[in-house]
Amino acid sequence: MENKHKSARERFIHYFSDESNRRKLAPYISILFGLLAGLILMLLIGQDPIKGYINILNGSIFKGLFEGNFRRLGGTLAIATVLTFTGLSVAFAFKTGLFNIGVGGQMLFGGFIVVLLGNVLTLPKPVHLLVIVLAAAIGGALWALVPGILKARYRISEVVTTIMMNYVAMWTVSYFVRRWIPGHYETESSMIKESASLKFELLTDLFSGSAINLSIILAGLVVVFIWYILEKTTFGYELKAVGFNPDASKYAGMKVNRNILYSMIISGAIAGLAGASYYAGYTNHVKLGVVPNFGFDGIAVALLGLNSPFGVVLSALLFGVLRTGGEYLNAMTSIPKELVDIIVGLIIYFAAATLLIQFMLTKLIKKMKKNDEKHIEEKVVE
Amino acid sequence: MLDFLNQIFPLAIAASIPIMITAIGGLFSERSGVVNIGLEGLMLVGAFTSSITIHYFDQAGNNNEYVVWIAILLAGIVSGLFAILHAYASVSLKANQVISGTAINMLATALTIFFARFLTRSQNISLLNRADRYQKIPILSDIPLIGNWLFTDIYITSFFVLLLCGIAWFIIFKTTHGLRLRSCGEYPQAADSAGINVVKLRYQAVIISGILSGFGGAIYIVTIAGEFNGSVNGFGFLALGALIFGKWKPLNIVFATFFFGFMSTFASLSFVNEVISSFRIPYQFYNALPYVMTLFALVIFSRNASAPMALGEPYDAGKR
Amino acid sequence: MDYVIEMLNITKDFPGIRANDNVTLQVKKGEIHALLGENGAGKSTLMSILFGLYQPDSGVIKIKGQEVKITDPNVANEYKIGMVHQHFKLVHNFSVTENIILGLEPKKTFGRVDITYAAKKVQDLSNKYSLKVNPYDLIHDISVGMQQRVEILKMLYRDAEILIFDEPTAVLTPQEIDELMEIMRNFVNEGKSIIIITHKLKEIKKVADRCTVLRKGKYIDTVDVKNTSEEELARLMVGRDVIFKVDKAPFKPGKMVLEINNLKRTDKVNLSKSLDVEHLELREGEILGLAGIEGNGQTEFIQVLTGLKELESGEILFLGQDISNLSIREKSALGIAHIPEDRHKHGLILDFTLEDNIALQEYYKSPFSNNGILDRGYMKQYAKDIIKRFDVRSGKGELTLTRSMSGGNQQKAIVGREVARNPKLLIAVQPTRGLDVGAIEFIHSELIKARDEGRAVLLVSLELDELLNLSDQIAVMYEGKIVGSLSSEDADENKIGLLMSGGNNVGK
Amino acid sequence: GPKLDYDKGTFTGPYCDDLDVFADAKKAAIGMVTDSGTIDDKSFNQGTWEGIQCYNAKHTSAVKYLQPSGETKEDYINAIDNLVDAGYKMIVAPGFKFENAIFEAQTTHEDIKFIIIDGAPHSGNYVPDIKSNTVSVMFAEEQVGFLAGVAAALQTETGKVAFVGGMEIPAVQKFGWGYVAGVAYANDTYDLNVVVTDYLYQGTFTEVTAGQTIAAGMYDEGIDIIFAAAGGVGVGVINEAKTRTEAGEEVWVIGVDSDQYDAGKYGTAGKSVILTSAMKRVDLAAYNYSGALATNSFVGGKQVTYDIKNDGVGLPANNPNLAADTLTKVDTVVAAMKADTIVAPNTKEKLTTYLTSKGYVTPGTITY
Ligand SMILES: Nc1ncnc2c1ncn2[C@@H]1O[C@H](COP(=O)(O)OP(=O)(O)OP(=O)(O)O)[C@@H](O)[C@H]1O
Ligand SMILES: Nc1ncnc2c1ncn2[C@@H]1O[C@H](COP(=O)(O)OP(=O)(O)OP(=O)(O)O)[C@@H](O)[C@H]1O
Ligand SMILES: [Mg+2]
Ligand SMILES: [Mg+2]
Repeated sequence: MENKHKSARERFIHYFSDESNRRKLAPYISILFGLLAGLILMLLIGQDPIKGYINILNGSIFKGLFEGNFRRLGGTLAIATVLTFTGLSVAFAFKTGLFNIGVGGQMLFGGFIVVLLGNVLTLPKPVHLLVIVLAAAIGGALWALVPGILKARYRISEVVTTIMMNYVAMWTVSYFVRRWIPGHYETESSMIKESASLKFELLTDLFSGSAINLSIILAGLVVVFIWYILEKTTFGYELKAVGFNPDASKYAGMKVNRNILYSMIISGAIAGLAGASYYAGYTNHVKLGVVPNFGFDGIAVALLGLNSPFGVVLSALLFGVLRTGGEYLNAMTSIPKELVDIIVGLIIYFAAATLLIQFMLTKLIKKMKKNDEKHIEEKVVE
Repeated sequence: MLDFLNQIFPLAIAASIPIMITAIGGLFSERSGVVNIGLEGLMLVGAFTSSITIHYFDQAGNNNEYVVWIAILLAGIVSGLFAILHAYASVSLKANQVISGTAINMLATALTIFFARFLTRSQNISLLNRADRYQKIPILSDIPLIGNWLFTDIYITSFFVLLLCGIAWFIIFKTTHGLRLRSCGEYPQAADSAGINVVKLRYQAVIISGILSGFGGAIYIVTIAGEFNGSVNGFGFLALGALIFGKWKPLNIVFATFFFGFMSTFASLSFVNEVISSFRIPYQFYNALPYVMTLFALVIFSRNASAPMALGEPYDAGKR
Repeated sequence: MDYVIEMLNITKDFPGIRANDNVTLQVKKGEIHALLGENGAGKSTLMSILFGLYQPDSGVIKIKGQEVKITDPNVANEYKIGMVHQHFKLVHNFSVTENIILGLEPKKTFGRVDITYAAKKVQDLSNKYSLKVNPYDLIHDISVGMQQRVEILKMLYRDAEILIFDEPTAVLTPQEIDELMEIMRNFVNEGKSIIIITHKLKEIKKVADRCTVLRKGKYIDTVDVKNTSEEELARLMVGRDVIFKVDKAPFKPGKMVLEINNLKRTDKVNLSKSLDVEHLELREGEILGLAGIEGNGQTEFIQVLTGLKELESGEILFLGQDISNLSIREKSALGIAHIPEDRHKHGLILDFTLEDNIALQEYYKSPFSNNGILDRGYMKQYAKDIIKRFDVRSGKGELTLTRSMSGGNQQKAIVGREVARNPKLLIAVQPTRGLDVGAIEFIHSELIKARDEGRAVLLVSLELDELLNLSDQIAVMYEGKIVGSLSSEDADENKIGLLMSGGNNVGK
Repeated sequence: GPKLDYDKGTFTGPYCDDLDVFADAKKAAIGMVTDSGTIDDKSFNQGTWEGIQCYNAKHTSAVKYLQPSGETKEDYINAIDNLVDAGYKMIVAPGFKFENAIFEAQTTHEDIKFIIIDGAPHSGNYVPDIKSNTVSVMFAEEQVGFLAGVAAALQTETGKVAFVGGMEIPAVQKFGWGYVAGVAYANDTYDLNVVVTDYLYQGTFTEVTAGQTIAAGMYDEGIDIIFAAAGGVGVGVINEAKTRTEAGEEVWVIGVDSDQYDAGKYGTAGKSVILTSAMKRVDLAAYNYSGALATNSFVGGKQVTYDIKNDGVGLPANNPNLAADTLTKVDTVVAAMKADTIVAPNTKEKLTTYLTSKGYVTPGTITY
């Protein structure tokens, strides 16, 4: 009720007097700082930063949009979809106290299963899709099971084991692809069948033939689902409790090891879905000898998204925009591609420095409050 | 069999040295309580710095032995400076150390390529000057077995690194400085109340981790790669793995990295070894072998490894 | 004026709270000066300022009349100020010696620590004040009491003249407390000055010369202890009268709730932690106190009872049913509640909100959740009820992060959570450790209430006063065995103390 | 402010000077998309770019390359779209990985010219479908591999040589097959007994350490010449060779794609461990088609093969490390190839046939 009569300034002070609100703001400020740093860099190398940022936006969203060509937006969304999955995978593990560096490997293995089943099964499209999506989740989960067991049973840090599993995934997939589903060239698998492709004509047409595919809907569902699990279910409650304090969780009768395992499996399953999104929606076959970079990008996405499911979506979108827009920028100007990478790196760095940012806000609020007090005092004196 | 081992050992040592010194660098940082997943980036900065340094010497036609050492030294300095970024975020700003480390990796990749392009117009810098490798070392090489394994085909830089590892062990476990360092990683509140400047020590430790990672990156360049190409092939992450695998103890880390080097050398040589290659085992198997073996070794040796207690926790001096 | 320490008009703000508000503290040379106040009154803050951990926002510190700036603990050291913190500042995997010399290590060549020399010095100091520590023991292998002595040695090693003790007795057994008092007197006799923070008025009466009282960050008064009664001190501290004696209804035991027969468990590492409990029983409407010096198997006993550790043989009958093989969760579901010893480590998820913590034992059950889906609305309302009923104070009610709450309020939340479950058996381990009298009073009354409602309460405590005040029956544990059992009428401090130290068996 | 001339390079490649200037060529806007590697891969990304740069140096134009954010068709198409939007009129795409992307792009951008190297556009069925705005440029890697094999066989002191491939992509395979055939030819013709002791694919183009180790293993076995068509793995091979050479051993590497002599240099005397290089003149192709675009003489809809006849492949003009005798013999082979009297095998099957014809009993321990 009272709020109605408050000025914007008062509401600002009121809102940011609360520490948790200040914390929520931090990522936006770090993005701002990162972009600012990018601006300075562009100036330094003698380029027009305004044009630079307009190009980034054009290249990732707007170019053609008003003529009804949604291709660029579609492409950005497609990238953001994969990043949402990998970011969510990392974030989920973080929420439950685990640091999953192995998302790339899990994604690759999930994707391999997708491509395998997309090749060998003959099913009506809806069924085929259902099968491969489930299989992707299972594949990713299987790959995360090893670090999960090692962590739960032997307390071996998942940081090492997931790194190792990335490499193992690369070679395992390489072996089985060449055995079972070799492609025309030795370095890739054969293409999946149409019925297993997540590309959906209506969607593809709507976005003028871009890579956007059904997995964007899946991503939306999974994000909500994970949010729901974490916030609304006893299962999520347990996972978080174990993540924060395994000892107390044990005292409260929770099965700590089992929860670590579940957590790793779910994180892996989400990574597997990233595999489905990428390999059945984007590439339609597997390339050998590489672990997808999306895993490492996922770490950054998760961290910038404060490990919250919806935060991950936002930061995945930002990353999508910067990545696709960055290339356009590179094409349109002589601003090098590395500049965008530097900006992204800086954003993450500033995100780490949230405390500084919060500290500055705190000071600002204090100052504003003090000013207000003085103001009031003066009035009283009058 | 013995021949095969004789062949593997020197190569395995060479392959493990860059990882080893980087892991030892990570050890300093983590023993002081600061997680450092930015090792890969710090190595990369070292790799770049050494390459660009040598590049200029090459261009000047300078082929002296000290060129390599100057490059290594500069790599250490620049990586050490770069590590201040991580120290500032994780010590002064009390940031999430994982985020900061991730940022270090991203920034290192982008910046080194940026500067390589800017300075040499190519992100690929090939070098003429490289580290010397000694086929034989007087007397030492003649020791049976050990002579073949440790003192044959050895890079001078390997001695340097092994010496540094020894010094690291000495500092961490024998000196007052080490005692203080460890106390910061275990329980910084205790260190603080004993009048130890936790912030300063952690800064030092992170910077040392930068310096040693820089050495690692440089040594990777001057022994293994011979050119810079915008990556250190995941060696920094392997170093992080070795650090954990080695339970945060210098000697164990040396063995952990050597184990890994041994396995990957074994794998690579298996391609070539007449007997082994006659089994016609798919090459993917050999390529995966080092990683799989490391997983097994972890199960056997590293159960319940306990990290420094305060690892990853920003220290809040007065909880201000 | 022969004050060694003067802290004049000290003010210190923390975000959102003024921890010290114009506080003045003057300590004379050679006196034991007590600092008294409720939880959160600002005692630790004031001492942290004196020790250089915090900087005051305003105010002056004088040492022997000289104004000084104590910018960090090193400076405090130079002025020969030493402090034993409330939470020990010891590195758990370092040796006693390493902990003591940390920061002031004797050196050999190449910067090596001269550990042999240091250990000898530690040994000498220990002998001099008969502290009986072994310089080479690792901290995590020694008892809390010993750890405290290491802290004391740390000060002595630094030649401290002004010794600050922040709640030193909260973690000690009665014997250890007596020994500590003795040690303190030795120090004073040597001319050292002592500031001691404690909530226990009896102790103040026993050792202190003068006492400064703080309330809600403000200075209240400094009194001569000799001329001030305990009631008077309590009133100064709380600002109202405090009732010390707890009112209990007469003992009316009901059905047998817990019966333990021939419980055995061997601890290979530390034999005194092995268990061999022949018989123990507890009925409805009864408080059974379990006394014993720390480290005599009480912790293990409770862990076996609650399912955290397995037993080797024997039976645990709960309402006639053998529960020895049930899981923690199953036992809890049967109606066993547990207030654990270490509230931070075992009692709470500090990064959860109060709402989530209050549901920690029952979140999986209706009405907290249905079919695995949390009923947030119910949880919130339930948390609000508990907060109100148990007077849990915090910044943002049920949405407060537990980490940001004071120790006393954290404990109230745990007690509230466990008591409100209406358990048939309530196991309370050191439920009032480190709390102020107000909070203690409250928790005691809750335990009594539970008993009077017909619940069985197993109270484990190191504090004899607490046991004697609350229990209907007191069992004493020594080296894993129940060495005696006394009814409250028979029990007194002497008898129990004797049993605790392994003296002859009485009662039974 | 001051402009940082960041990626407009002076890298016009070693052969730029030799290339003819196009008469009445106009300014052209030429874009390039790299595949998995970087622009500075000392291999065919770099070669292609050098060709384009060379054109730019002689006929001041607008040139630009993009390194796509990923390696999928979509990523490639995005990069192509970006270049088209930025006004580039011809897109050069080196690598078979572009086949699908170029297939789509040649239809969506009819007014843009496309050059795909090492592959041909197809709809996913691997049947080339080259539109009139596209040219597919193939190289006869087997021919220059063959020459390398002959040179290796003639130069080896130990009678043992080896081949190290990165990943099994078509171009690398053809280099390898030709190499083995070349050794067989030399054995047969000059009555030698040289063995390709090791023939393997490491499996990546990135594992420098593995490259070094493998090379060490090979040299230890007595192999003295390694033909490395392996990207970063090859870097490791070269590095091991340098180290050994500096320590007094005599071992060699045969470079690939471009003249790798410089990459093999050690010390300051200008010596190199690169015996010779199996060159594939992507720069020439890129240069020529840039010119074609600018002189309006572009004729698309076809596949063009760069081979020994049109100097599209070959050993470098300068070969300081090859003996005069070897050079003469290699020249004979070149002539014979031009006259079609020697046909280097470009498939596995043809290699087997070829070996059999040279009196080899079916390949023993080595699988090609
Ligand atoms: N670092 C801090 N940041 C914010 N508030 C703090 C901090 N330290 C203490 N406080 C607050 O200052 C007040 C005084 O705390 P202090 O520790 O001095 O109390 P205390 O008298 O020692 O209490 P206890 O009896 O529980 O030990 C409390 O309200 C506490 O919550
Ligand atoms: N960052 C903080 N913000 C707010 N209050 C804090 C903070 N840190 C500590 N406090 C409060 O300061 C007071 C003193 O902390 P201290 O370390 O003395 O623990 P304590 O609460 O007295 O613990 P215990 O009850 O276990 O003895 C406590 O009330 C604690 O909750
Ligand atoms: Mg206190
Ligand atoms: Mg307290």
